[in-house]
Amino acid sequence: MDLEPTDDQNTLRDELRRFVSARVDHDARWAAAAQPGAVDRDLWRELGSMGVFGLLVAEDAGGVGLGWAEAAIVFEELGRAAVPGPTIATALAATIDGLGLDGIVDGTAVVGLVEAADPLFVEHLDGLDALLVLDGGSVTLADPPTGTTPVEHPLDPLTPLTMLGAIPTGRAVEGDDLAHQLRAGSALLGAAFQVGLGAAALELGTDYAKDREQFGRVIGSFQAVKHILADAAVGLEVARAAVHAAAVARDERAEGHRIATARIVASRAAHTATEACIQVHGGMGYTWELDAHLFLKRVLVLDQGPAPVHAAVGAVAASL
Amino acid sequence: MDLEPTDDQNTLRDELRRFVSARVDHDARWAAAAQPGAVDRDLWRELGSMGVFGLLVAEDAGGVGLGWAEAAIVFEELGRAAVPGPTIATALAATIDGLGLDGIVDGTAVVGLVEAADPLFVEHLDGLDALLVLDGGSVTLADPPTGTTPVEHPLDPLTPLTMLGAIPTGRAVEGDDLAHQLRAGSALLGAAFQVGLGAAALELGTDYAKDREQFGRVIGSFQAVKHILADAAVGLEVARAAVHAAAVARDERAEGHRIATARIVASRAAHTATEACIQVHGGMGYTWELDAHLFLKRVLVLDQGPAPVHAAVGAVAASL
Amino acid sequence: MKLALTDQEVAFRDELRAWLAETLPTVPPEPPHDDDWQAKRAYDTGWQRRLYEAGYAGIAWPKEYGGRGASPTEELIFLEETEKAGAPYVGCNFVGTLHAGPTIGAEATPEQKAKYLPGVLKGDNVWCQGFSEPGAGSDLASLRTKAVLDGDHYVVTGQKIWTSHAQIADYCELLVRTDPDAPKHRGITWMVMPMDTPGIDIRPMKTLAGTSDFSEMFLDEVRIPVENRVGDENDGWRVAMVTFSFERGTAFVSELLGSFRLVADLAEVARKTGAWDDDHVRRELAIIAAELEAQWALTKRNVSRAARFGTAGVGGSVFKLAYHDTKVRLGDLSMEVLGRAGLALDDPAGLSAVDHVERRLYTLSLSIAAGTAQIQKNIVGERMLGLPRER
Amino acid sequence: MKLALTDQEVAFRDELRAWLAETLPTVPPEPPHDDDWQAKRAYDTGWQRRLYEAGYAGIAWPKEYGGRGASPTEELIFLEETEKAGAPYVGCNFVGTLHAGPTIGAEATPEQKAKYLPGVLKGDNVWCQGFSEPGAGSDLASLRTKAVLDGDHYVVTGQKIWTSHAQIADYCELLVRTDPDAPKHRGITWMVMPMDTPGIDIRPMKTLAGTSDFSEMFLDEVRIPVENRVGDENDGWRVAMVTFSFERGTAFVSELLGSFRLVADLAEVARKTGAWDDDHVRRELAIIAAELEAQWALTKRNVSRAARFGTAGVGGSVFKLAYHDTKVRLGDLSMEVLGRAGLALDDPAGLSAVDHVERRLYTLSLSIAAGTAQIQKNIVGERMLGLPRER
Repeated sequence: MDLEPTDDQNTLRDELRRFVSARVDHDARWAAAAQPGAVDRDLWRELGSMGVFGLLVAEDAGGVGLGWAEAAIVFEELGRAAVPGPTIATALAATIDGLGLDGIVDGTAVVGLVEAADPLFVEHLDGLDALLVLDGGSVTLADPPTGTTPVEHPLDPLTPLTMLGAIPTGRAVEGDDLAHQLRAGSALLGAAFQVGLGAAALELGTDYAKDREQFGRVIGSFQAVKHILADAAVGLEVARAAVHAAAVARDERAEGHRIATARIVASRAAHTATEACIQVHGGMGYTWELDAHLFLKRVLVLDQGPAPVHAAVGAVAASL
Repeated sequence: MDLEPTDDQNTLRDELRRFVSARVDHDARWAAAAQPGAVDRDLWRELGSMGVFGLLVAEDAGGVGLGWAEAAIVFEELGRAAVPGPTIATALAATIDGLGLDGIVDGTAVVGLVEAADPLFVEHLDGLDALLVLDGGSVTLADPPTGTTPVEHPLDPLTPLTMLGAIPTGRAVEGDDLAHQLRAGSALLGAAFQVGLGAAALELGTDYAKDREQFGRVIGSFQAVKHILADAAVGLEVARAAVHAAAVARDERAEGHRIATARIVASRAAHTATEACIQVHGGMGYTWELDAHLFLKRVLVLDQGPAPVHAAVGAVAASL
Repeated sequence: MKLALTDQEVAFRDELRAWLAETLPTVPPEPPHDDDWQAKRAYDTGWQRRLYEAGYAGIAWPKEYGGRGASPTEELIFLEETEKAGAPYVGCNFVGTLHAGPTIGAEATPEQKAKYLPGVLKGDNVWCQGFSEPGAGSDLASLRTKAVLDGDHYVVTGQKIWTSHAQIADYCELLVRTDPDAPKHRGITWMVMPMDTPGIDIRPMKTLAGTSDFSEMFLDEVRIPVENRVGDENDGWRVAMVTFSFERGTAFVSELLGSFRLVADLAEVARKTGAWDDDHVRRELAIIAAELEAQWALTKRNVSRAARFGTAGVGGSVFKLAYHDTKVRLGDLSMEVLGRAGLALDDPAGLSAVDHVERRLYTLSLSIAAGTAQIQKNIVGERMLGLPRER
Repeated sequence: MKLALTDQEVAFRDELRAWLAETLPTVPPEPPHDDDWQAKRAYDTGWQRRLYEAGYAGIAWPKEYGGRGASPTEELIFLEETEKAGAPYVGCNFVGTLHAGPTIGAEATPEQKAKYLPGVLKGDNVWCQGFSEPGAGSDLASLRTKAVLDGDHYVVTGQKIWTSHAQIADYCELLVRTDPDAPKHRGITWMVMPMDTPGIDIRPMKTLAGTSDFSEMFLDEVRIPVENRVGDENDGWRVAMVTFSFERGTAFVSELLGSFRLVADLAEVARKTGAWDDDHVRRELAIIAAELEAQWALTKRNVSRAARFGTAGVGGSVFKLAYHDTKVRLGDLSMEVLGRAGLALDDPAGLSAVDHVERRLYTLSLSIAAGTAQIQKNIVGERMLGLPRER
């Protein structure tokens, strides 16, 4: 038993953090928000060459051949930069044997994933090459419908939405318990991404608290501010451990309810941390320019993603 | 419209506070806890002569002829001292026309009230002259069963409990919608009592925070401590206003859902304040000798009293 | 204690109701929720003019300044009745009627009163507030915008932030530092800045909700006549704070009544989505409804205190803290009830998602609008409980 | 990262399981939950003796002091397996095996080690802790019990509080002030006080849960030989803190595993009372279960850090804050599920109310046992986030 990342895993995390923080900084996020229909294809190929989409694909199938533990580490880093686009969906699509779609691993294809639900909001529709649809136990691969209009005001400026009137038809995709596997993967990577969003917000808030003065003192020295940030840090530490444990358990085929657990605590921790960031910033936290709200809004989007948080709560309750 | 107490109401409050704080102090509470079966008959008569049981009874029927507003004020003061015994039940019994039981108003009779539920815990059974039983829409007046044994370890040392195997039979008591009226009265006075318990705990905690030094400073100057107490104060102020509004509305026959509202917020505020008191006291808060836990435990008892808090939540939900 | 209105209060309410019933159908439709500030100004000031003509302008102002001189309870009735009838909000008349106007009434010279107050009451003039600065948030008194006397003018340079309605305001109530060497509360002066003075650069600020309710104001050698100063030089902190002593506990009435509507609507939405079948949703919504109802009782308590003692005292801080907490939970519950429908501010699913999601985002601002929660808690801890100050 | 045990860890676990399966049936029944301290001592030390004979005593102690020298993971396995098998708790051996013993191992002379350590391992001696004082709670270093040198003895006078097992202890690890003029952390000395020394008056303290888990200790000119001092005079603060650097993240394992059982049991109770049909109860219990599971993952993370770096670092504070919050909510939920059955610590209704109500009351003590939450938050804010200290 050893739940501390290995040297290789730490190196992977550091590499991703370096790449992502340079490539998807504040300006890049706002550039993406200004072009809501598009997915940044250059970024996608770069993520592909970093191994983001091939992580879970065997080496002899062209992938990196790593496991869910590494995927959790990588997607936390993507979350730290609020990387736009359907990264989770694309990485999951890459794991489906015989999907019959080229270019996923190297980042030339962008694949979306949607749960058939009401309202049927598809994320990043105009930037997709293909759309996986989860409907109960079935999985289909559809061409993204054309001629649709995105909703004008998506909650998250980095997550454009298109409402479809009907579930798009497509080709059934087979695979052992595939719908369940996709939901589990989506829940796990979504939790990792949320931990990253929370960690970025905590860092932003902590830096501000160390710098900003009011009443002649750095505000981070006030207990009220310090404890808000400490609560956020506690939540994230626990959530990160839970995400890592769930990922490792998935690799070891002993996941039990650990993914649902991770999903629940990661969501709560990410909410606490992103709101703490906004609160600590006072008035500045309410401005559009500060990235804090991007982190919070993406947390809200991920809560409702495939295998939403409330389903995880239901799954744990059913196990009691 | 004027929701500020009148001079008369302030005088009534001050009188009660003077009497109760002198009569039911720390030592008196612990003396009562040491004699769990008994109700202090001297105290009961004194409360009677203060008008506590005749408050809501018309003057021509021997009562004080005041209203629910005054009752709310009085029962908050009883709560401040955690006065032991079925004060609420006795005061409500006094309001029932034709109950056929003498000596309630003057404090020579002690009347209990229980909701037929499982487990059937009757409070103060061994000290009762009569027991009102609420069972759905019916109200009966029963002689307290004898030959029973109190439970050995009641949660609240000031609220002895006896578990009955069956609902005691008695004489049906008639009255317009009487069961509903008793539940409403019990909810309202229970809420007032809880506000008093919370206020006493807040005072105890605040006094300690002003006095106790740690790290070379009075602990009440630490934001963390100050804000715990401030949260408690906020909850109680709001709850007190809600209790007063509900009481006045009952006097004006316009209560709507105000009693349920008061019940919900008073319970929450009392929990916050009593736990804040314990928390601020640090280790001392965990000792038996400090009255803080008596306040908290009585809050827990009142939560489950006739017209319990969860029923109030249900009533408000049903109105939405 | 009583909740029932007196005969006089009933008469006031009935007269108001009759007037609203007659007048509201003739009010033009509210301009759409976008950034056409002139249209908003015309709408808001048009309503102010109607209020003026009917004798409801400056409802809480003393009669000697042209106000109605209504009691706190009458003001509460006014706010409740106008809100429930769907009358326009105070909008861009906010600073003029509720802060700058009362300050001038209390502290200015007769000439200044005559010059500024009628324009506020009649809806002729719109005011904005230049208090906050980027470096002076909750610690407002540390403001650094400086004013240097030059003949019969102050020359003002600095930056203000969180200014509402700056684009359409005629005047700004401005706090400036006139003595940089004095203790921070003692070197501040209050003055009236006409918004057409050269040197004022207004830049709209976008909030995280995507709206532009506020502006930054950059002041570059703005020349303000000395006669525009209200109160003594360096006495501006006291002048600015004097309106707080008029606080009657009515500041959040429209907000609170709006939240009651939001709760009722969320119950409707939950019935449509099926979330109503979840005990957790029903229970949490009931608790929120109870809290709002209790805060309404507290509002009446505060108003009653103001009627009795002239001010609601620390009751305003108590209200804000309680209300903030409830609103945050209502916002979270909204998102839970809406599910994926809450991911857009548009409302393709027909669930009034836009209202709820916007309010959810708006809750993030409550700590700004009302002073941060931490400071409110200090106020309650120190003024109400008598706990010692930190330093 | 891996959760799976290594072959060596599996071997350790299997051997332990086999031993537990063989040994536990022969352990006498636990004495009833009352205040017969001698019976408790016999039970607890009897188990310690069994552990000693089987080579499990001092599981985390270095081998050179007679311990097992197990890795943090092995210690975790030991705690998990013994807890799940229903083995006795550490009980009155707590201070000896987990604090005083390791301190002596790290800081004492060879003679002192030889004198004190075997008695701890074999269960011959019970230790208690004399650190806290009425005036020194979270600010422990402000303790005032004074020790004055008189020949080859220290003469100790003062008052200690929150001492567990004082009635049945043979020795007390005692902190005293030997230099009243030095800065508070620099005038403290650590010493061993034999509990049969004249001048020690022990008075049981009753907790709000109605039990007497702690005592006050009044010390009146208690003469302690100088040779009982561990470490230098006035260096006792460092000596007392040295065990914290051994913290391997395992301190709350039994607690946490007990809470898992409590959750499972509460689900059972809820099914009996019908509360299980309430979505709110199910949902809240699921969230609590998820949080505990996550805290179990954190425990493994902390243990892994201790294995890698020698200490779990700030992870212990993180665990305590997270766990405290969850336990409080579990306690509240218990009361909700139990309803009126929760109003007695007896259990006439057969709903294991006593466990749940006692734990509910126990949550009120968490902030004492683990240092107050405020201080833990300061530790996280300052050590983990690098925020500045308050003063």
